[in-house]
Amino acid sequence: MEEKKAQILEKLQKVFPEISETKNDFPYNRVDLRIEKNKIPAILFYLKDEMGYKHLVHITCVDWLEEGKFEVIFIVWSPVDKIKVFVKTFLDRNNPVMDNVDMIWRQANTYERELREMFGIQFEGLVAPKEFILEDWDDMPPMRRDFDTEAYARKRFFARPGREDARDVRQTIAERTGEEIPDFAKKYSR
Amino acid sequence: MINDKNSQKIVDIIQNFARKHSLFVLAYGTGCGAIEIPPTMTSRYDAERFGIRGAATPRQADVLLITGYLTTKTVKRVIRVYEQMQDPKYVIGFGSCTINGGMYWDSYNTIKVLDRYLPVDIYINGCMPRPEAVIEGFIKLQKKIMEGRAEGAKHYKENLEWYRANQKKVLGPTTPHIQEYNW
Amino acid sequence: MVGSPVQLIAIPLFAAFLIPLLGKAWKELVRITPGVVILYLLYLSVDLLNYTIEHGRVVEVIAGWTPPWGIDLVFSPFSGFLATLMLFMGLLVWIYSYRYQTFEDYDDYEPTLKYYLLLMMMITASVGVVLTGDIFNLFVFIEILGITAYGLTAYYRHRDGAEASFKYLFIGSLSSTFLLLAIMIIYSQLGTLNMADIAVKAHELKPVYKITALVLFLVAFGIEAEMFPLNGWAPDAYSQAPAPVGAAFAGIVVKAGLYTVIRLIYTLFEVGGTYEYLIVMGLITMFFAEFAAFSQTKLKRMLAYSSIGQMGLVLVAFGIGKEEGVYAALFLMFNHAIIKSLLFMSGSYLVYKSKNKYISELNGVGKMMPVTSFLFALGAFAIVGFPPFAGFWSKLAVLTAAADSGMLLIIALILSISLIEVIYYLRVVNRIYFVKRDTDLGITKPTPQAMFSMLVLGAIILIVGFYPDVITGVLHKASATLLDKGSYINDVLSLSQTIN
Amino acid sequence: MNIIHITLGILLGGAILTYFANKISGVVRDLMFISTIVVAAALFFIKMTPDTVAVFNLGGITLSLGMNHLGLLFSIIILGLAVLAGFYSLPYMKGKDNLGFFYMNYLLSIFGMMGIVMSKDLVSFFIFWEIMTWSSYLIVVYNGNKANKIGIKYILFSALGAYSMLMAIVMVYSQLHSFSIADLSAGFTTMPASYQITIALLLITGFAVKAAMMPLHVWAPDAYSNAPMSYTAMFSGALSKMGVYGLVIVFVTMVSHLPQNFWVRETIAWLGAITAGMATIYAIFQDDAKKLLAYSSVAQLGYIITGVAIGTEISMIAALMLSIVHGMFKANFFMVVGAVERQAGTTDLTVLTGLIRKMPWTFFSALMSAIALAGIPPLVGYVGKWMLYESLISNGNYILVIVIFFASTAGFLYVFKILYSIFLGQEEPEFENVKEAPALMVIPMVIIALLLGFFGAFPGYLLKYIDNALVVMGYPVSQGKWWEMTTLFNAWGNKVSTDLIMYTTITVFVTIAIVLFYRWKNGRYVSTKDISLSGEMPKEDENYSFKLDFYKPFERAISPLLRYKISKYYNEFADGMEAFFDWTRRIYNGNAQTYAIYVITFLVILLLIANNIFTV
Amino acid sequence: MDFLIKTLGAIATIIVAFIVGMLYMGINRKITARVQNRVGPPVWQNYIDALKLVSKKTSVHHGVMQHLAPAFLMISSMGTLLFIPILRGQSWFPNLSYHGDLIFILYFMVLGSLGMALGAGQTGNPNAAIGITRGLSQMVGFEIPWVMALVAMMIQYHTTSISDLMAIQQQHGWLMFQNPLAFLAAILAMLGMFRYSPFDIVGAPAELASGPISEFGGKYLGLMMSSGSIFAFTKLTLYVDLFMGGASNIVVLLIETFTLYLIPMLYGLVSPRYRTEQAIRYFWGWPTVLGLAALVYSVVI
Repeated sequence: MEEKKAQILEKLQKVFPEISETKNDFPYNRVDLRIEKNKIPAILFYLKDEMGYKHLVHITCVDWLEEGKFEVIFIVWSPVDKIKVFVKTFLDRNNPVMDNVDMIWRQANTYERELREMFGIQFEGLVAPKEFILEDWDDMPPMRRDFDTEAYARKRFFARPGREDARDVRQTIAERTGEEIPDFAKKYSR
Repeated sequence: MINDKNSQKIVDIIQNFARKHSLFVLAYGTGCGAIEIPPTMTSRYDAERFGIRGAATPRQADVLLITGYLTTKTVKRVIRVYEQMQDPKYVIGFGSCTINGGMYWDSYNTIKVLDRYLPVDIYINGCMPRPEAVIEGFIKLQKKIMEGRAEGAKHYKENLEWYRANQKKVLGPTTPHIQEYNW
Repeated sequence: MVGSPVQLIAIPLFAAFLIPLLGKAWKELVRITPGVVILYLLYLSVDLLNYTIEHGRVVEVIAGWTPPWGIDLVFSPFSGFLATLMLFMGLLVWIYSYRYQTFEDYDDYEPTLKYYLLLMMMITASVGVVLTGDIFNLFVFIEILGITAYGLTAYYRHRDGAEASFKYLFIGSLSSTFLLLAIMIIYSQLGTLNMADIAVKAHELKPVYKITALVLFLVAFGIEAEMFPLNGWAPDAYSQAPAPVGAAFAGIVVKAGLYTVIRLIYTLFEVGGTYEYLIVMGLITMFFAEFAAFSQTKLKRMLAYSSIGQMGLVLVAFGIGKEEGVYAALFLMFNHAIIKSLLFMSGSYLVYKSKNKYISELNGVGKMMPVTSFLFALGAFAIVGFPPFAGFWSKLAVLTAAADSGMLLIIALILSISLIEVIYYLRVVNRIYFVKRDTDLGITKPTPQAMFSMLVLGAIILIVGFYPDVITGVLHKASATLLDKGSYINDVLSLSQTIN
Repeated sequence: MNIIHITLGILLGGAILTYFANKISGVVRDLMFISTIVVAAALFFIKMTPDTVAVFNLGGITLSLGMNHLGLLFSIIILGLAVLAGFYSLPYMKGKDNLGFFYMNYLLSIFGMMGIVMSKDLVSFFIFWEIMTWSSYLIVVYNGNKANKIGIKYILFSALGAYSMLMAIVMVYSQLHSFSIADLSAGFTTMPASYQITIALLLITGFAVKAAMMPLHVWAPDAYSNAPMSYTAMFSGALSKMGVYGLVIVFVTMVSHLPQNFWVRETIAWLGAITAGMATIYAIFQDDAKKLLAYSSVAQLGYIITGVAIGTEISMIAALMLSIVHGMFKANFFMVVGAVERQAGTTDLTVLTGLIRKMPWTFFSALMSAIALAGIPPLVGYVGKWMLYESLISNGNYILVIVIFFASTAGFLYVFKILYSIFLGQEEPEFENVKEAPALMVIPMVIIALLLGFFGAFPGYLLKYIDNALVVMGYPVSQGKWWEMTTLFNAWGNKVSTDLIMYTTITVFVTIAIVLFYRWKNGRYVSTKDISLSGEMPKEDENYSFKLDFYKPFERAISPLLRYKISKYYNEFADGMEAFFDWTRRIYNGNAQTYAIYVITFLVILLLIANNIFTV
Repeated sequence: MDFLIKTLGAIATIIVAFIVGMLYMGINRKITARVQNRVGPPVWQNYIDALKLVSKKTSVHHGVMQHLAPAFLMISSMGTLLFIPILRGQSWFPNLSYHGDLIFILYFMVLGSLGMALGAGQTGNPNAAIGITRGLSQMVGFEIPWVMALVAMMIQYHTTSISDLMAIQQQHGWLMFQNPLAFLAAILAMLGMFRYSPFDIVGAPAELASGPISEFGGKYLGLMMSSGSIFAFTKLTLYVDLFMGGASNIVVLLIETFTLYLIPMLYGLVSPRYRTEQAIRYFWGWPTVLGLAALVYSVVI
């Protein structure tokens, strides 16, 4: 398995010297690699047609707010090798634009719609109705980390009296039991 | 004879008795609470003892059982379903999400107070309420019906504008085609 | 009785040679003279026909030489009927072709002159074939008929016409050769050329000569009568000739050819097996012609093959023999002359209209030429035998004749052939009327005279269809005459009703 | 000069005058057309007595026309439908081209049909038959849609039937030397046995084409659906009955004398039943209203053929009853579809939807026809079917009953499909402006619909005429034995009281309707878009009516039967013939030398074999 | 006077049928519950349901056909009830039983289905239309063995009248023993006729949202329920008349009908659901073979 993963990376690097970072030290059948966003369609085509990675598992995104980047991840899988390849790329957070890949896999269309709606990433040439999950949404894309969901909820929905303190449940629990609140939880709790 | 007041009272009693003992439930499986319905209906708790049985469509149903949180997308459908039901009709809010939002209190797409949007007759709290609690809730509802106090539909009709305004606020300006509710 | 049979031949022959001279005087006379002459002849012929139906056949001896030595003309109800039919068709063809549009050079003198000269000669020869009682005279008329027909086939001086004409000439000269051979055999053995005389003396012939002569005659006349497989010339000639000539072929030339076969079998030789031969060859002709017609893509070729098929049916009817059979055959000949001429006349206008010979190009022509299309459709309905049009009665007559003789298989074959006919005719009618056309061709009207002759034919179809008795009397008389061989010999040789 | 001359003369003259009236103006043409039909029908029904005779002599053949009660029965169908469909076709055909031509052929086909039922001899029968055939053919191709395919198919099969009929006619002539039908029925038994069976089978073939019996039915669906609906009402309602009329005559006068009587009857009855079954199945899967009804017509004619073929008294009553009733409801149904086509512009069942509120009267007549078609009791369609079953059971054709019953039950499927697809389902904005058809179209439909109900309660008014016709055919009087005014009996004396059924139905219906209307206010009409579909609401441009693959589960269940399609074999045969014809065409290769070789070869062969074929 | 008595008798018949049919359905629910190890609703639950549905304050309809669908259903259930004999040899409820025969009843029973189909079609709900197509297809399936069984009996005894068949059974014993094949075929057809599981795909609540009746509520649903219960009783009585010689009094009638009712009910309890084509093939399998055998048997006898 490990050899196979290494072989795959080797082969890919031969064809795509632009691959900037690779990683295959996961204990599972997983290979990671990072490439420029304009090479994404090429490498996906290559993976699908030449190497048998016929199945697009998912397209997902991570919001690196602090670095000002979106990281879009394409997960593809080969039923022959039984290995997943994570193709990652960075987008500029202020101008998140990249190529549409739904001509390679039809189902990419759905994932791209989701990313467009939830993160505001624009896929060039994506043909799909505007609304997907959200209806009549006029605010910032909600899955961005700088979207203040609580403020939005206050603005839009009624709240039943009795929850005005709006305390985090974890805080209440921590007070009751003397449990330590982790740092990451403190950061966004009021 | 039917216009006679005393007769009307007797008729009402008979009708309320029938309504009370024959509750067709439209279990609108909106949230995680839907999983509590099967045990309630099947052999362990057997709600059919009380004349409670499932109905497949709102036209036949008496009780709208809202099992958990309602996203903005779902609430639109729920309102429609409620308005399609035949009078008299009752709403049971099910679980804390319908009461105050529960764990979705800060979600950007979940409504938190159901009774602003629909006339709720009975709330069953808990996250999730056990089947015993559900049956308890139904029995409360039956009591209310027998006493003639389960008039949510009437209330809704009378305060339709208020409800509409609340609904509009959540559903947004472009939300189309909620049927004219005029009966 | 206003005239004599010899006038029927002499006048047109004379007129034919007069036409150029008259044309020198006034060009229009070239066009008018034939019509006047034919009209007069028709009058004579009808008159004679009336007379003969009442009083029996008229035999005229030329130049006082009595049969069997001299040449005689026999005007019987049978031959007279055919002569009248030919003259009538000739008249209509003349009317139709008067300043016919597809003769692009119809104003030029020379082609017009040729056309009328040849047409006149053709009619003369046909009438001669039918009337003559002398077998060598018959040969001469057939030759004239052939030559005029070759000429008319090539009227359009283009490649196809010339080729068709050449084919016709080639096969026709074969026919002449065989005919001459047969006549030689007869003359050498019997020393006579008179048909009645031959009929009397036929039993004196040695079987080998008789059979040889018969076969030569059959092949020679079979070529004229479009019998399969001797009819290769016909489709080309029909389809390449101008429309009026095609109509004339269907109405006149073929009838003359058929007459020769019939005269041979019914009068000249009494040989067993000839009737069966006629039936078998008729059926084969019919089958192959109709099959071929079914697969044609060009309208006029389709009509030509259909015409051959009809001739096959006529042969079958003659082969059935007896009075019913001959009656049916004559009825068929009459109907064929009328209907097929109408189809040629109207069909060629449709073709002319759509600027294309192909059936598939006829879509929606019915909108643009309503009357012509209607007449074509009428002809199509009539020829496939839908009642109440003329064709039905002849078809019924054939079938009842066959049924009387117990020939059920033949009936079945005829009817199954009719199915094919129905398909390919109505396919054309469908295209003309019911298939929509994208392009508009504008309106072209046939000339009034063409329209007139087509309307006359259409009217005859309807009249005969609704009231067939207008024609059946004559046909019965004619068929009775043909079958009465004894009286023919008697009349000719004893000169009972001779005019001199 | 009697009523026969007058009727036929009016129809023929009217046809020609209508054609020329078209040149004057549309109104004159319409008036001419409708007055021809009305005057002819009125004179016929007032003046006609069953013993009238007219004789013509044409071409040496005596053509005699006359009228008897059997003919009278069919004249009722023809002229009755002609009047109704005639009025209907005035607004229906308005604005189409070539109307003079259309109306002329319309009248000519009525002329042909009237001639057929009046014919007393085979030749005039054939003449009128052919007139009917080609005039109907001209209407079938009138629209011009696929004229070459559909029209040729129709005329080919018609000609096949007509020529087999002609064959039989000349065979009769060869034996009896007479064309008269009376002579035929008298002299039939004197013919040789082989002639008897051949003549009977040929005639059955000829009539079965028009009656669209199983292997000969392939023309029917296309032809019925391609003609304008106002004519198809006649076509399916009356013209196809001419085949039935012929079959009745053949079975009564000929088949019953055959030694093979039993087998012929069984075969034809089975063919009829299979026709009914298969045509029903195909009707179920049609997505075009016209096609569906066309297949349905074929199926219904299958029942009638079975009834005629069985030929017992009650089955003959059943067949004649079904003929009349089928004429009524199928004509009505075609008119309904025509009205829908005119108003909504299409007959595609996958497109049409929700017209009930737009065209209530049309729906009413469609509903009545549908109930009659399905043979459900209170309406008259039930009477014929009941009698057919009784006759089959009492005659011992048990399996046949099952087949027919299958066809009849499966008939509900297409009946529901057509009603649902056109009138029910969600309303569509596309059809928002559809209006009820003009009164002239609606009134004939409603008249037929009401008559269906009336005769359902009092079938005796129809059975009376059938009884007279049966007496003509040599059956004993059936009134009192098989039926009374409101009662039907079967062979074992069991009875059904039609009037009581009707009264019960009406009583229950009215009672329940009153119950439903009590507290009318609490019922409320909501639009068909307001449906409970998981809270989802169809948008304006969405239509959730169930349209495609309507009977998919049934199709799956029945798929083994659908594998064989008879037209496939016909097509293969036609292709083979065409290839063969094309091959024969090549004999004429256009080469003079070849032709010369033919001539010489022929001469040589003839010379060689001359001694064998010619005897000196 | 005679007319009045008859009318009263007819009304009484209908009321009895309604009460008994509802009761059977209640028992059905109770037994189902017991089989599923539940307590189940009281047996009178159905009366309460019907009362509640009728006393609903509103009920919407999508057009005239939906409005009239219950009326059509009632015609076929009540009408059929009136045309079959209820009790044998009794002058109590003769109704119209001498005025119709088996073939008539076969067809009359379908009118309700057609009316129901049209009503459901009018609603515009695709589920309703899908349910209807399934129901009609299934009907084509079970009618075949059913008709075969009936025809077998008709030809065995040369009558199509139910009263005659009952009288014959008095002499010869019950038909279910005289022609057991026909009885079996008819019983298997009955499974489809009652539309209990496994043949309940027509109104499958989870797939089709109760199918044809998905848009019917309030008084419409109430009337349809009543009609259904009357129809159930009608069908059971018909079977009793045909195969069990009818009943001489009401108690016997109840026992016999209930015994028959147990068959589809218990069969349904233990069966999963068939798809439509499976159901059709089921009916065209063994039931049809049995029907054919019954035909052969009755011809041979």
